[in-house]
Amino acid sequence: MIRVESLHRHFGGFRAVDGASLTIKTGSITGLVGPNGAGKTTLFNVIAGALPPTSGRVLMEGEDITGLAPHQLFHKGLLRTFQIAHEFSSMSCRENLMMVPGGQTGEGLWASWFQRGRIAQEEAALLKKADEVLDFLTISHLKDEKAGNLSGGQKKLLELGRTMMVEARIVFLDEVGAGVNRTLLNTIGDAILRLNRERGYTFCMIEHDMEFIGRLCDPVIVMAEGRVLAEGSVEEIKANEAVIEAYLGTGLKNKDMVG
Amino acid sequence: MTENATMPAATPSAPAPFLIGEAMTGGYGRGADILQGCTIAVERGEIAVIVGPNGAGKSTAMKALFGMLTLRTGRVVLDGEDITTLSPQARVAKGMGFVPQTRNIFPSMTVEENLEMGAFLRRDDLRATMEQIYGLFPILRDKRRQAAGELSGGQRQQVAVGRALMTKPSVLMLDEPTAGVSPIVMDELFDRIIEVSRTGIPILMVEQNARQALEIADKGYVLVQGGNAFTGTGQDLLADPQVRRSFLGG
Amino acid sequence: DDAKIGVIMGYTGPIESLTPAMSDAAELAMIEVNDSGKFLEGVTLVSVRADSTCVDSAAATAAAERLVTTDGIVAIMGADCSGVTGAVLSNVAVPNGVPMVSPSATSPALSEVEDNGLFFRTAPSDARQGEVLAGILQERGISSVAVTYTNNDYGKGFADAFEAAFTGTGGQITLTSPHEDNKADYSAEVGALASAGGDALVVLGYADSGGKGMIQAALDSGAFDTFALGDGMYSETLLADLGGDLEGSFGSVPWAEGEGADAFAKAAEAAGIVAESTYTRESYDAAALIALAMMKGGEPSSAAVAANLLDVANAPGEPILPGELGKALEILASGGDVDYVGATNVELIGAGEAAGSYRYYEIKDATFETVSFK
Amino acid sequence: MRTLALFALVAALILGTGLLQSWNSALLILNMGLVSAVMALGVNLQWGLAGLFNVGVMGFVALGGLAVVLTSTAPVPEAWAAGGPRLLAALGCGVAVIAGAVLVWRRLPKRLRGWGVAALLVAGFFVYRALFDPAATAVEAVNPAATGYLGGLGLPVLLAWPVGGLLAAAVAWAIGKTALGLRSDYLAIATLGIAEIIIAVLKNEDWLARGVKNVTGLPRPVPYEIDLQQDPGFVARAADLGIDPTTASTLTVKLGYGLLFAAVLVLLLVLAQLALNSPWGRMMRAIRDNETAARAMGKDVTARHLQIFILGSALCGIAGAMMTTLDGQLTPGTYQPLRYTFLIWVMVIVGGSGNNFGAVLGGFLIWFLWVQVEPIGQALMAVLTAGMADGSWLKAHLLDSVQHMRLLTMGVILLLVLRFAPRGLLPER
Amino acid sequence: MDVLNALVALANFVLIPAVAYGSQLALGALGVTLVYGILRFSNFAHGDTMAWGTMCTILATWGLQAAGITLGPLPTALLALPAGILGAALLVLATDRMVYRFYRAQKAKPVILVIVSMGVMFIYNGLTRFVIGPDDQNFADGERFVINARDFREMTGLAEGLALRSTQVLTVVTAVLVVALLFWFLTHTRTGKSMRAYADNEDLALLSGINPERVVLVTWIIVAALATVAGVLYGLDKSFKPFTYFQLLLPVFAAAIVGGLGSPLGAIAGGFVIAFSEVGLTYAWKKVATYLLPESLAPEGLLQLMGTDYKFAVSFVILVIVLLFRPTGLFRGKSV
Ligand SMILES: Nc1ncnc2c1ncn2[C@@H]1O[C@H](COP(=O)(O)OP(=O)(O)OP(=O)(O)O)[C@@H](O)[C@H]1O
Ligand SMILES: Nc1ncnc2c1ncn2[C@@H]1O[C@H](COP(=O)(O)OP(=O)(O)OP(=O)(O)O)[C@@H](O)[C@H]1O
Ligand SMILES: [Mg+2]
Ligand SMILES: [Mg+2]
Repeated sequence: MIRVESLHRHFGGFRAVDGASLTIKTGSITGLVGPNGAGKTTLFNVIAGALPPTSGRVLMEGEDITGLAPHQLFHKGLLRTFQIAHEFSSMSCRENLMMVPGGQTGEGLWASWFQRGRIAQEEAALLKKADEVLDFLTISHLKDEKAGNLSGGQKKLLELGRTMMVEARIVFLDEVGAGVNRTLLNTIGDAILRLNRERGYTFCMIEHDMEFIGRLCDPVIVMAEGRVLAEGSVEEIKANEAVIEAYLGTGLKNKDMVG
Repeated sequence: MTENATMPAATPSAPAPFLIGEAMTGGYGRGADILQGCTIAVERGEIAVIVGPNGAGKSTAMKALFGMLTLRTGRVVLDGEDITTLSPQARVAKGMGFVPQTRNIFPSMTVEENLEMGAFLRRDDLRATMEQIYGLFPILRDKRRQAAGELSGGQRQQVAVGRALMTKPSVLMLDEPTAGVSPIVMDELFDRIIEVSRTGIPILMVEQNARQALEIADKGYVLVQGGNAFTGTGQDLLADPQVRRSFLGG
Repeated sequence: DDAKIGVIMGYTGPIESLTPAMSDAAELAMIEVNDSGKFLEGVTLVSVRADSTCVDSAAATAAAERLVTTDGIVAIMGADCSGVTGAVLSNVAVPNGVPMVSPSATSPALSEVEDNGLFFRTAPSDARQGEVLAGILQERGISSVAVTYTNNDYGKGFADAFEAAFTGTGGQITLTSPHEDNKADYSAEVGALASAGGDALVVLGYADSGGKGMIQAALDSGAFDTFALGDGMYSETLLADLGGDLEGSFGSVPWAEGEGADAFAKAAEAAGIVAESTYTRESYDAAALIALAMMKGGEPSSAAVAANLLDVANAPGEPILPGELGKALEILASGGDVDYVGATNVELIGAGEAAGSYRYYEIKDATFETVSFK
Repeated sequence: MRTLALFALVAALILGTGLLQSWNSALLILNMGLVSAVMALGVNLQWGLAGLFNVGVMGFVALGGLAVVLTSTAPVPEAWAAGGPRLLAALGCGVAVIAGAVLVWRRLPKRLRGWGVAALLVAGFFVYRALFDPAATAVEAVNPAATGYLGGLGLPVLLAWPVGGLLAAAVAWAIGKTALGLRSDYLAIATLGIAEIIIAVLKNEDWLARGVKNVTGLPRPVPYEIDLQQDPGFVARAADLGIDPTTASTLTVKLGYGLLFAAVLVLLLVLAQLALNSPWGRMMRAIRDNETAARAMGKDVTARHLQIFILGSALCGIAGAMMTTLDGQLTPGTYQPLRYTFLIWVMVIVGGSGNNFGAVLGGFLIWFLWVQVEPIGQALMAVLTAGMADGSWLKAHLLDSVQHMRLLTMGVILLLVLRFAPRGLLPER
Repeated sequence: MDVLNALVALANFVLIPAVAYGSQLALGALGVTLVYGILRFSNFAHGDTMAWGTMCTILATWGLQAAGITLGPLPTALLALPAGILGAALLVLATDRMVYRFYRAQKAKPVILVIVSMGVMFIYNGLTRFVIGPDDQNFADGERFVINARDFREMTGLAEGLALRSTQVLTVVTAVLVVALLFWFLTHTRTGKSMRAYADNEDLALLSGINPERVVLVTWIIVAALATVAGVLYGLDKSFKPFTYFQLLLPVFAAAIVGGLGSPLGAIAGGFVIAFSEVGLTYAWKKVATYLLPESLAPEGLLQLMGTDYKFAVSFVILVIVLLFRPTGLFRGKSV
């Protein structure tokens, strides 16, 4: 689905992404892990068109999509969420979701004046869909609350919810799990699996919770210092010495000193 | 509110806890009450962990303890002194340190300046503490001249915790300190938190990585819809099947 | 009974430092009329001030509208800047049949405006002064000059007229460069003018604004030593601030030969008004003319002013100087004729604008010394 | 509810003016209030809806004014003969050079394009000046005191309003294409600068609209008062109503303008409301809230910004044309940022940004105050000094300063209103 | 060929005036940039704050002059500066208490504060005129020139003169010093850093024990001092007139913005960009070219790129171009 070829992204002299090459297979749920500052988010930003690469290419099903604008990629079915929630803070949760689908009739100025009937129909459908998503995310009681007033975790849920409003082909999830309650995260995991199996979405997700990764992802790609360090199944990764040293660590040292 | 499995921690006979927010009720501005009579307390040398679903009011409870929203009822007591009406700054002066969940760094200042700001009220030499923090989060040493806003998500989180540690607080409150940090750093962080608490400083934290957090916790609170749903030792809560199922992800 | 006269001046805005003296001068004339006790049976002139802002036509129009329809003024002494004057004239004065006498709107374009016989001005159109100033330069044997003018209808019209007259007689203009008033810095203009060169710099601007800034910048950088000044530059403060350096500069200013101006200066001084400021004389005359026209018409009405203004301003009749308004009223009361001379040697030509006589002065020992009258 | 109450308040203020001062004043305030409301609506579209900090309102208003001259004045055949075609050729050449430069920038490889564009622009500039300067001089030499410009098309003046909108829209397009990448205050200063440039062109290009010499006596869409006063039928009707003919005529004319303006405002307001309450408005608000996220959600932020920038500017252009028609003259020297940009912003913010009705309300209210603070300030001073001894220094000084109370009063009222309604009188939702 | 004369002419008409004007703008821009950087709004009342501070200084200067105290070759106004700064500080602090504080507590959007500052501007406007009137005031005394054109010509025997005013030197020196000082203050002192921290994240500043009211107080005092110094130096060099100070606002904002809002270095850079583009791009190169080229090639025309009528326009074109390449100014300023 996506192929990244020796991608570079530098900030001044700093090489945040330093020649990463990787492939995301169609229909897979690929995990992307790595220490803080490995360049994962930067890689996402480049793929999703939010940052131009310093060099290298990104291909989507063979088509060169390097440097396309985010909105163009959206219409190609490439969606992403943000690590730091980017909600539309002065709009209600419902509106946050309803604005997502592209190609709404009512987004044309002319139509907004002269095709009120058609817009009303579309809106009704959107509203239903948005309420379903909110229900699923367990925040339906907040549908009219301004998104800016949500709790940290709720914002991340909303972020995820936006990707559920449209038919996507590939979704990039940047730490959806961070700050989300584990019980709810399991439900979200189920949903991701369902979307993947039933609707054929491809996922690529950055996550630090190895349990969650282990439940969903195959393969897992490990990044470090802007490059791909290892790739393989979760088990392989967990056993990889280099990965343990750079990323996983060996657990708490002082644990026995408390309690 | 769900059933109250255990009594709130503060029992009249025991010595009063170092920091306690008692029966706090209140919300943001003129909105509805978010907190509904919730009680949170932490003793000297203890780690208390708050868990609960998203939007339960965990962050709100922390802010309430810190005086960042006005309580309609209830009170906050620090070391025997009622501080319910003190301003947040005054509470900082009294030695409370806090890492908020969001917006917890100074984005346009360098990492080092962020740490310095943490020690704003300190007049002694900061270098030793700063070294300790660089030792804890080595990446920050490399990035110390970089603007904190340019860091990765996990790096920012490390800056935020580092800033609070710089205060040399007498009580430390952390709102999801491990959100977005890699496992190895998370372990380091928990290690450090244990170390800090062993020096006698009470630590109160909100965590979604609840399993790991409760393992090192002396006391755990489960908050649901602004009220205490369960309270117990960390191990108690981990062992409670209902708590596991509904809040810890099975 | 009161007869109200609107005094519409830009009390705020770019010429706010000129307007208080102008209004005071106008009111001086009204006071003189009232104090004489000889004005129309028991009628007192009352001045009603309003802000023209000089630049905001809409606000000026609104203010004028209020004066006319609410306060019931019978004539307008004003407005000051040509732009707002045109707006007030066509939007308020003409529709309501209220006459206007402007002391300072000198744009040549106002000569041709549709005014229904209601617009007069005591300041001459700049077309005339351009010729006068060009003549002075020729007289002094200066044949190459650089010109700077304030970028509004006054400055532009003046500069056009001057340029035509000066080049017509064989003079050479090295560069004509406008300047905006009240700007922070004039080095750019002075740099360009200095590079273009010329024996003198002709400054057609305002003494307490851009014109002074230009002169100061030119003096400071040593670009020019001699300046030829238009009427807007005639001001005591210019001498006070830059006097010593202006030695040998010269200029023209609308003026009457001796008498009238002196009389005004004396009257003004007695009343504690700055007489030497720009357009104070014109303002006094404008107000005086309005009063005399009412007297002549026998009633404090707009129609009386419009119908009789030219009559009292021009010959035949007894010449009237400032301070002699009482005498004029007496003459008019007895059915006689007056020829108002006033502070500026008023002579209204055409559709009611000043013919303009000018004083050619030179600056010596930090004072304006008259060379001749033109 | 609040909306109704506040509009009723404005109505009461204007009616009060009619009763206490005069109906002419009241109508005049109403008319300029209508024009201001259209401008405020335009700014509100840009700021309230899309978060674009456009501080170049003055420029677009002035362009509307220019449109009136270009559309409705009679052409000057002598000037056309003197240099019209050559002038048009020069302008065409200028546009071609710029278009060429854009093309070069797009086509040439990165290393070369800077130099390529610079070379083309410099060369083009000289060609342009060579063509343009003599033509402009020739045109301007044609009877400068009365004409000295090319004149307009001699079309009905009402046509100038849409033309003003189009002209402003065209310029907004060009500005938007270049400057809309800027954010907040950086966009503000860029637009402010561009507005200054537009005014500089209007002031200095005499061949276009006489520059600072002003164009006066513009045609009107309503009859002249004088004509009405001389029309016996009208005088008779006025007498029937018991009004004297002068007053009747001035009122009729103002009422005529008022109806025209009101029609425009109502039409624009309805369109703006429809758009605001549709998915289009929602999309715009989303873009305002968080551009990055809106982009990631498939919205073409750049295109939408351009669209709304053009729309808002067009409204300002229309309003500018209306205003110039009302004034009957174009006076470029009077365009000052304080009056034509910042006062409009005050209207939007005081009214309540993001709310179309708020903007309209602000337009009326602030204009009313702008006009009425003068008498209010004077009254204030009269009250203040009433108790003082005649001839005291302080009293004299205070009375001397009465004119400065105008702006001071404006400031005080502004602060008071914002104190009690910090988000505007009619906040967004 | 006469390189020396060409150089002198260029220096006299372009370099020196542009540097001096640039520094004047920079001093004004510093105040604007500081308010923007720390209190996060564009302060429209800054021009009138400058006017007020200058007015206070003038009144004090008159007092000193009346008492017979002068500074010899330096302008007496320098001695009166503290009084002016005090006056300005009192005014802005009173304003902050009565006006801005309310909106801070409300966490009002920056644009509201912009409009509020316009209201304040109107009030300052009226106050200044109320006290000293709308007229031009000349309060410079002491030596006007370090060297004037005539003396220079006599001294060097060159055809071109070079004038250097003491106020110009004073302005440039002050501007450089003040920028360096402010930069140092903001990046190296505790108070300075706390001000930046407050600007960055108000809530977190609170959590770090920073007293916001103190930050605001210090900011306003510095702003008042900057405004007064800028206003007085400008007034000494040109003259004092309230309306002109209001008009200064536009180039001052342009300078602050093109330099990058919130950055003291940017203020200086921005001031120079604006000043040099105003003075340099409309300069007529005829004189310089005449000196440089052989006689046979002496230029006919003025060699002027643009009429000075467009000087402001040109400087804005430059500004827009700079911003197109650096969307937040030369020194990467903030944007709220
Ligand atoms: N705008 C920027 N300017 C300078 N450096 C940057 C910028 N953005 C990111 N970086 C640096 O690039 C590196 C990679 O950042 P990135 O956000 O991609 O990390 P990450 O892998 O997503 O980490 P995390 O797990 O903590 O989210 C970091 O070291 C960061 O400091
Ligand atoms: N500033 C605010 N204004 C109004 N309501 C708010 C505000 N912040 C949070 N809330 C509401 O208060 C409730 C509790 O929020 P809080 O942030 O305390 O949750 P939390 O338990 O910390 O959740 P999370 O685990 O997601 O961080 C939520 O329903 C949220 O919508
Ligand atoms: Mg990341
Ligand atoms: Mg929380």
